[in-house]
Amino acid sequence: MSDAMLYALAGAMLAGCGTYGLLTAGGALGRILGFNILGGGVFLIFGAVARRGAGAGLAADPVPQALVITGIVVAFCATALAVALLLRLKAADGAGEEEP
Amino acid sequence: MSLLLDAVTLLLVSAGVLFFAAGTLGLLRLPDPLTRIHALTKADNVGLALIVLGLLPQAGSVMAGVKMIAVWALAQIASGAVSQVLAEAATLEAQIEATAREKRP
Amino acid sequence: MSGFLTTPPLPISVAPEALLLLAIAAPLALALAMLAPGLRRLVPRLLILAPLPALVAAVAVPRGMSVLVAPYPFRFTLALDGSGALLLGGAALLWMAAGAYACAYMRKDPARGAFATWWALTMAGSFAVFLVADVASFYLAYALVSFSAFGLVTHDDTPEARRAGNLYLALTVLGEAFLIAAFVMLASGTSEANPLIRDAVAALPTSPFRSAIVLLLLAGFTLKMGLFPLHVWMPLAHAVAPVPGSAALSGVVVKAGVIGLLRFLPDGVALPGWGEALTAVGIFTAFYGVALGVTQTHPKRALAYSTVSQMGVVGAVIGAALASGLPGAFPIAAFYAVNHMLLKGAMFLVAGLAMASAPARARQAALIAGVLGLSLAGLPFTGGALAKYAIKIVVPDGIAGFLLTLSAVGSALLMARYAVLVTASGKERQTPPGGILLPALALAALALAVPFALFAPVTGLPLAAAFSGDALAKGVWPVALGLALAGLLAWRRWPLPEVPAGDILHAMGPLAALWRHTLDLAVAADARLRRWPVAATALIALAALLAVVAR
Amino acid sequence: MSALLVLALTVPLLGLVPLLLAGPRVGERAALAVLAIGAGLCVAVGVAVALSGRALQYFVAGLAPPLGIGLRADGFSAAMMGMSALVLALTAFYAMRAPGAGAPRMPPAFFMLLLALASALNLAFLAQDLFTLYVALELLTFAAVPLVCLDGKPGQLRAAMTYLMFALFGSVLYLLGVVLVYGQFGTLDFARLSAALALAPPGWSFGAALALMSAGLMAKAALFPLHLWLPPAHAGAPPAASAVLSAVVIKAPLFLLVRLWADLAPVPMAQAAAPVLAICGAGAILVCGVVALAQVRLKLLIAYSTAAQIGYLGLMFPLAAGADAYWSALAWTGGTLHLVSHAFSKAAMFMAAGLIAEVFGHDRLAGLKGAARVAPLSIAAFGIGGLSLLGLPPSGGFTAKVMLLTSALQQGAWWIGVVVLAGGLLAGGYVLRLLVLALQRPEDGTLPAARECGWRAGIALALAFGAVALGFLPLAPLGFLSIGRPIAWEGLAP
Amino acid sequence: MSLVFDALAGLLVAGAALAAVTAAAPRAAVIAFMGYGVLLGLAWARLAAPDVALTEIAIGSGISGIVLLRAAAGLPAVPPAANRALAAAISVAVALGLAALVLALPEPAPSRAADAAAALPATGLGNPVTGVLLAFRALDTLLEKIVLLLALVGVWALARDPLWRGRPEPLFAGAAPAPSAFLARVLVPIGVLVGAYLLWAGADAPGGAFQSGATLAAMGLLALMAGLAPLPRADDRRLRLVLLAGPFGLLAAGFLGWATAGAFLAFPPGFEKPVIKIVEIAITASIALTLILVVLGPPAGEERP
Repeated sequence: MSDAMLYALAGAMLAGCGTYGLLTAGGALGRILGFNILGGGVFLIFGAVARRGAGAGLAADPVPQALVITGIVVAFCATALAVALLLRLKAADGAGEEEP
Repeated sequence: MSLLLDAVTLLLVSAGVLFFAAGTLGLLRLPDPLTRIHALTKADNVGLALIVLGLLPQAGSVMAGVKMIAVWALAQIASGAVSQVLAEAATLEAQIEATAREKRP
Repeated sequence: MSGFLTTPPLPISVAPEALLLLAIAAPLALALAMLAPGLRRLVPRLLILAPLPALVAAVAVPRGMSVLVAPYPFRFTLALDGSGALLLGGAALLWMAAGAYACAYMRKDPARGAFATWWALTMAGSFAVFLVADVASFYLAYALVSFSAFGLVTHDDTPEARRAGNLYLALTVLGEAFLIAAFVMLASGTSEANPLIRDAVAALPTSPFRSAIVLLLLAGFTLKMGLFPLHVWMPLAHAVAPVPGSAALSGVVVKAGVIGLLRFLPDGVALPGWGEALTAVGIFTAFYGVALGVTQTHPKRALAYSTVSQMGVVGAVIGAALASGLPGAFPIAAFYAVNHMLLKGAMFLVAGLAMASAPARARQAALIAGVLGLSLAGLPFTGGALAKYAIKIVVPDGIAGFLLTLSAVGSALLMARYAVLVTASGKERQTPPGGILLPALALAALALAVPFALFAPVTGLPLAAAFSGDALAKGVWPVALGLALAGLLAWRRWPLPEVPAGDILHAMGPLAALWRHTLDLAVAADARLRRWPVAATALIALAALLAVVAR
Repeated sequence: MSALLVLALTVPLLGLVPLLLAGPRVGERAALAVLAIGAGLCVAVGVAVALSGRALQYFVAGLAPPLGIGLRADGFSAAMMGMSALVLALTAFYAMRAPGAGAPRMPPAFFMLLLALASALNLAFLAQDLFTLYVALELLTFAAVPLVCLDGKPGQLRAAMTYLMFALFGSVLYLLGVVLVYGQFGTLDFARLSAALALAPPGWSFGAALALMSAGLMAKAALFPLHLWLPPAHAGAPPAASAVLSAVVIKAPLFLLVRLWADLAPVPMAQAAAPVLAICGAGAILVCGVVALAQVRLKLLIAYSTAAQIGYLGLMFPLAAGADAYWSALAWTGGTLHLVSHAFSKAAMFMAAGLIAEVFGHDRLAGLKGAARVAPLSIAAFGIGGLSLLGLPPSGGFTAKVMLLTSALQQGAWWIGVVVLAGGLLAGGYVLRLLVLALQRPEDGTLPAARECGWRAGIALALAFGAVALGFLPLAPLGFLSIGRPIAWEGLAP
Repeated sequence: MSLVFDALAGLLVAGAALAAVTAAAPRAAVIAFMGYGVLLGLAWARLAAPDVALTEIAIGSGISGIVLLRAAAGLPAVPPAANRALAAAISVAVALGLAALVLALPEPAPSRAADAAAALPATGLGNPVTGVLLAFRALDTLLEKIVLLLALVGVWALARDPLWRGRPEPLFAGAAPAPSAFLARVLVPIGVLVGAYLLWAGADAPGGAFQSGATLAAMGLLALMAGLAPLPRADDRRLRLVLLAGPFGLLAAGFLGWATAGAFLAFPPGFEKPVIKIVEIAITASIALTLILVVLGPPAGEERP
C-alpha cells in the first residue's frame, strides 16, 4: 500500500464528503463547498495517479500535476462566479436562501 | 553529538506540542471570543517557537533554518495583527447583537 | 376497359406534364400571392379560376401518365390514374362552384383575406393528394390538406368553432402519426427510401408487417373519411364552418381519405379478413350516420351525418372490393365518391342559399334540395341511381348487398329530413346576394348531370342497363319506403330527441378526465424530479447504473 | 487546410478585445463581424472535410499525442460546428441594436459571452483530448450561466445559480471519469485510447469511468431525469440568450456523449449501456412533452419542448450501436440531423417568442390571441420551426423522424418507434397550441398597437427555413457524417 | 513510518472536509473549508507535487476562502436537510466505489513521465510541470486564461450598470482597522518579493505564473483591505489592457510560434526561454489582476453625485 494509494483513498473520502455536501446542502453556499471538496478529492486522486507514475528521474508524472493546476484555477473561477451570483441574489431579494 | 541534538529536538518539540494542545483546549473551552483569541495567539505562538527551535538542529542547511525562522516571524506578525482585527470585529458584533436584543422586547 | 379511364377525349395544346404540375401550382401561387399586399384584393376573385387547370388536367391528361418533378433523392412524382382523374375532376368542379359562392358570401367579411389563403392552400392540398405518386409527397399533400382545412373550420372563431377546431387538430395529428408509421413500414418493404406508392403497395401483401400496415392505414384514412368511431370530429367541424367551407370540407377534404385507401390498398389482390372488417364498419357507419342525422335540427349537421353515412357506404364498397379481390373495383368506388362529392357540395350551397333568404324563397330552395336528396338516395332516372347500380357490380347480392340497398332507405329518410329542415331555415327578410344563387344552382345541375356522363366510361355498361326493368324495380322500393317513413315521422312532428353533435364524444368524458389526470401526474413528477436533492441523487444513481450496466 | 481548425478556435476570441477596449457600439459590430468570419471558417472546414473525404487534423505546438493535444474535424464535428456557428452569427445579428437606435438592445456582456461560446463550442467539437474537452465544457458553462441572468431579476439569478451548481456537479463527475481513464491508460487522447481499447477488452473500471463521464455530460445536457435547471434557465433568459442556450449550448455535451459511446467505447459495452440512455431519452420525450402541454407561459413551453426534444438523441444510442451497419448508420444520420434541425427550429421559435413577448408585453399564452394579425412573421417563423419539431415534411425534423423510425423498425426496437411517434404527437400539441391561439381573435377585440420588428422576425424566419431546407436531404445514411470514423490519427502509429 | 504520517494526513484532510460539509453555520463551514485547503496543500506536498501544493494553498484555499467568507457574511444558518441518513449512505457508497476503482488501477502505472522528461530539454525549462503547462499543453493554459477572463466577465455581467462603469462595492463600511494597515505595510513588500521569486524560479524549480499570480493577488487584496490602495475602476482602460495581456499575450506568442516554428503555440526555436519568460510575466500580471477583481465583485456603476 504505497503512500500514493493512501492519498488516493483520502481523495475517495473527500469525494464522499463532497457528495454529502452537495446532496444535503440547503443553500447555495453549502453546494459550493460540496463542489469544491468533491473537486479537491478528484484532484487528490489525480495527484496519487501522478505519484504512482513516477519515473525517468521525476518524482511524479508532471502531466497530471499540470492538469490539476489548471483544474484548481478553473474550480476557483467556478466558485468565484457562484459566489458573485449568490451575493447578487442576496442583494436582489434580501434573503440568500432559494428553493430549487 | 547528534544524540544530544536529537534529545534537545525531542524535548523542545514535545514542549511545543504541549503548548499547542493548551491553545486548542483554550479555543474549545473558553466562553467568549476575546478570551479564545487570547488563548490562541499566546499558546500557539510559543508552541510554534519551541517547535522551530527544536527543529533547527535537524535542518539540513543554514538556508532551511533561516526559512523556518522566517516562517515563524511571518506567523508572529500575522497572528499579532489579525488577533487585534478579530478582537475589534468580535466586540463590534457583540454590540450589534446587544442593541438588536434591546429592540426586540 | 372504360374509355374515359384510358384515352383523353379532348386533344389539347399544353403538355400534359405541365398541366399536372399547374393543377397544384395555381392554387399554391394564389396562396403565396396573399403575402403581397398589392395582390391581396385580387385573390378572392381569382379563386374561381384556380381549379381550372385541375379540371382540364382531369379531362385531358392521358391516364397512367406520370411525371418526375424532382430528381433522385426526392422522387417527387405526379401521376394520373382512373380514380385520381375522377376525383380530381369532381373536386375541381366543386371548388369552382364553392369558390364563386364564397366570393359573394365573404364580400362583407373582414377576415376574407385569411379565408382565401386557407381556401387556396386546402385546394392545392386536395389536388395534390389526388395526383402525387410517391409516399413522402403523399404524406406532405395529406398534411397540407388536413392542416389548412383547420383554417376553414375555425373561420367564424365562435366558441363552438374553437372547440371543433381543437378536436379536429388533435385527431388530425393522431391520423398523421398513424400514417407516418404505416408509410415507414411500407417503405421498408422496398429498397427505395422514398418509393412510388405503386411499388410500395405491390410489396404490401408479402410484407412481414402486413397486418400492422393495413390496420394503421385503415385507422389513418377512415379517420379522415369519418367512419365510426373516428367520425366524432366531422359533425362538429362541418357544422361550424362557413357554408362554402362546409361544402369543400364535406365534398373534397373527406375524399382525401378515400383516395388514400384507393392508392394504398392493393387493387385486385384479396386481403383476407381486412376486406370484411372494412365492409362491416362501413355498413354500420352507413346506418349509424342516418340514425343520428335524422335527429338533427340544423340542416348542416344533418348533411354532416349524411356524409358520415355515405362515406360508410364508400368504405363498404372498398371493403367488398378488398374481400373479393375483384380487379377494377376501385374506380367504381371513386365514381360513387364523386357523385356524393358533387351532390353534397350542392346540398350545402342550397342549404346556405335557403338560410340566407326569406321563407318564401327558402321553400323554393327546398325543392331543389329535395331533388338533390332523391338523387343521393338513388331514385331511378337520377345520377344517384347510376351510382347505386354501379356499386352493385362490386357488392353482389349477398348480405352486404342487401344491407347496402337497405341503407338507401335510411338515406332517403335522412334526405327528406334535410329537405324539411331547409324549408324551415329561411329566416332572413331581404333577398340573398345575387352571387350565391348562381353557383348553387349551377352545382346542383352539375351534380345531377355529371354521373350520366361518367357512368358508361367507368362501368363499361350502356346507360340503358341501369334503366332496365329489374334495375328500376330494385331502385325504387328503398326510396319509396324511405319517403313513407319520412311522411310518418313528419305527421308525428319528428318526436326524435336531438342527439348533440359529436355523439359518442360526450361519452368520452372519462377519457378527458384521464388525460387531465396524466397531465397532473406528469407535472407532479416533474416538480418532484426538479428538486435539487432528488436530481443530485438521480445523477449519482444514473452514474452507478451506467457503471453497472456498461461491462 | 488544417490551419482552419486553429483559426476556428482563436478567431472568435479576438472579438473580445474591441468589446472590452472600445465602446459598446463598435464592440457589437466587431463581435458580429468576428462571428460572421467564424461562421465562414466553420463552413470552410466542412467543405474541406467533404472535398478531401478525410478528417482534418492538427497537432498543437507540433507535438503529437500522447504528450501534445490534437485537434481533429471529422464529418460529424464539422456538421455541428457549421450549425452552431450559423446559429450564433444569426443570434448576434438578432441581438444587435436597430440601425440608428440609441440604446443597445443587449449589453456588451452578451456579445462577449457569445464570442466565448463560439470558441468553446468549436473546441468541444474539435478537441481530441479528454481534459481539453473538460476545459471546453467549463468554458461553455461559464459563458452560458451569465447569459441566463443578464437582466438581473431574482428568478433568473436563482435559475442561473441552480444551472451553475448542477453543471459544476456534472463536470466534476466528468473530470473524475477523465482521471480514472488516465489512471488506467496513461493517455487522454481519443485515437490512442480507442487503439488501446481495441487491443485488450477493458475491465469494469473503464466502464465505470465512462459511466461517470456520461453522467456528467447528461447533467450538463439536462437529459431527463437531470433536467431540473433547463426550464427556468432557458425560459427566464432574454430571448436571444435562450435561443443560443437551447439551440447550441446543450448540443456540445450531447455531442460528446455520442462521441464517448459511439467512437470510444467498444461495441459490446456501448450496446450494453445504450438501453439506459434510451430510457432516459424516452422519459424526456414523454414526461417533458406532457409537462410542456401543461405550461401557461410561452417561453416555459418552449423550454420544456427543448428538454423533450433532447430525448430523441437518447433514443439514437441503441439504434446507432446496432449490429446491422446500414441501419446503424441511418440512425446515426437521423440523430445528427435531429440535433441540427432542432437547433435551427428551436432558435427560430425562441426568437419568435421574444418578438411576440415584445409586442404583447408578456408571454402568457392565454393573452396571445390574435398574435397572427399583430406579429405575422414571428408566428410564421414559430409555425415553420414548430412543424419541423412535429416532423411534418418537408423539414429536417421529418427526415430525422423517418430515419429513426425506419432504423427502429428494421432493428426490431418497437418501443423506440412508438416513443418517436408519441413524441411527434406531443410536439404537435405544444406547437399547435400557440398557432391556434394566434389565429383566434381576442374576446375584447383589443390588439396591442405595437408591431413586430420586421428584420429580426426575418432572421427567425431564415432559421426556420434552415430547418426546412434540411428536409431535402435524402432519406439515406449521409456519407459526409461517416468521414473520419473510426477515429485515428493519420501518419501516427497507433 | 511515513505511511502512518500519510494515513494521518489523509484522515485529517477528510476530517476537515467533513467538518466543512456538516457545519450548520455558514461561516464555520467556510473556516473549516480554509483549514481543509491548507491540509490539502500538505497532502500535495507529500505527493511530491510542490507546484500543486502552492497552487492549492494560494488559490484553492486562500483566495477561495476570502471569496467564500464574503459570501458567508450575513447568510442565515440553513436547517439540516431532511434526508441526511440517505445522503450519508449514498456518500459512503460513492467513497467506497471510488476506493474500489482506485485500488483497481493497473499495477505498472501508465505514465507520461518518460515522454515529458525526454521532451523537456527542447523547451529550455527545468521544471517539468511548467514545461507541460507552457510548452506541451499550452492550449490548456491558453483556454484556462480565457476561463479566468470569462469568469471576470461573468462576475461583471452581474453589475447593475451594463457599461461596467465605476468601482466595486467597498469591502466594508467605515475606515479600515489600524492593525490590518500595519500588517499590510509589513507583508505586502515581502509578498511581492516572494511572488516575483516564484515567477522567476518557476522555469526550473517549483513555482510559475499561477502561483506567483495568486500570491500577488493576495498582496493586492491585503493592500485594498487595509485601505492603502483605492478600489480599481472597472472601466479604466489600462486595467483592461493588463487583463487582456495574459490571454492575448499567450495567443500572440502562439501565432508567433506558428510563424517561426511552424505550429500554433510552439515557441521560436532557440528563443524558447525568453519568449516563455515574457509570456509568463504577462500571464502573472493578468492572473493577479483578474483574481483581485473577481474577489472585489462587479462595479457598482457611476458614483451618485
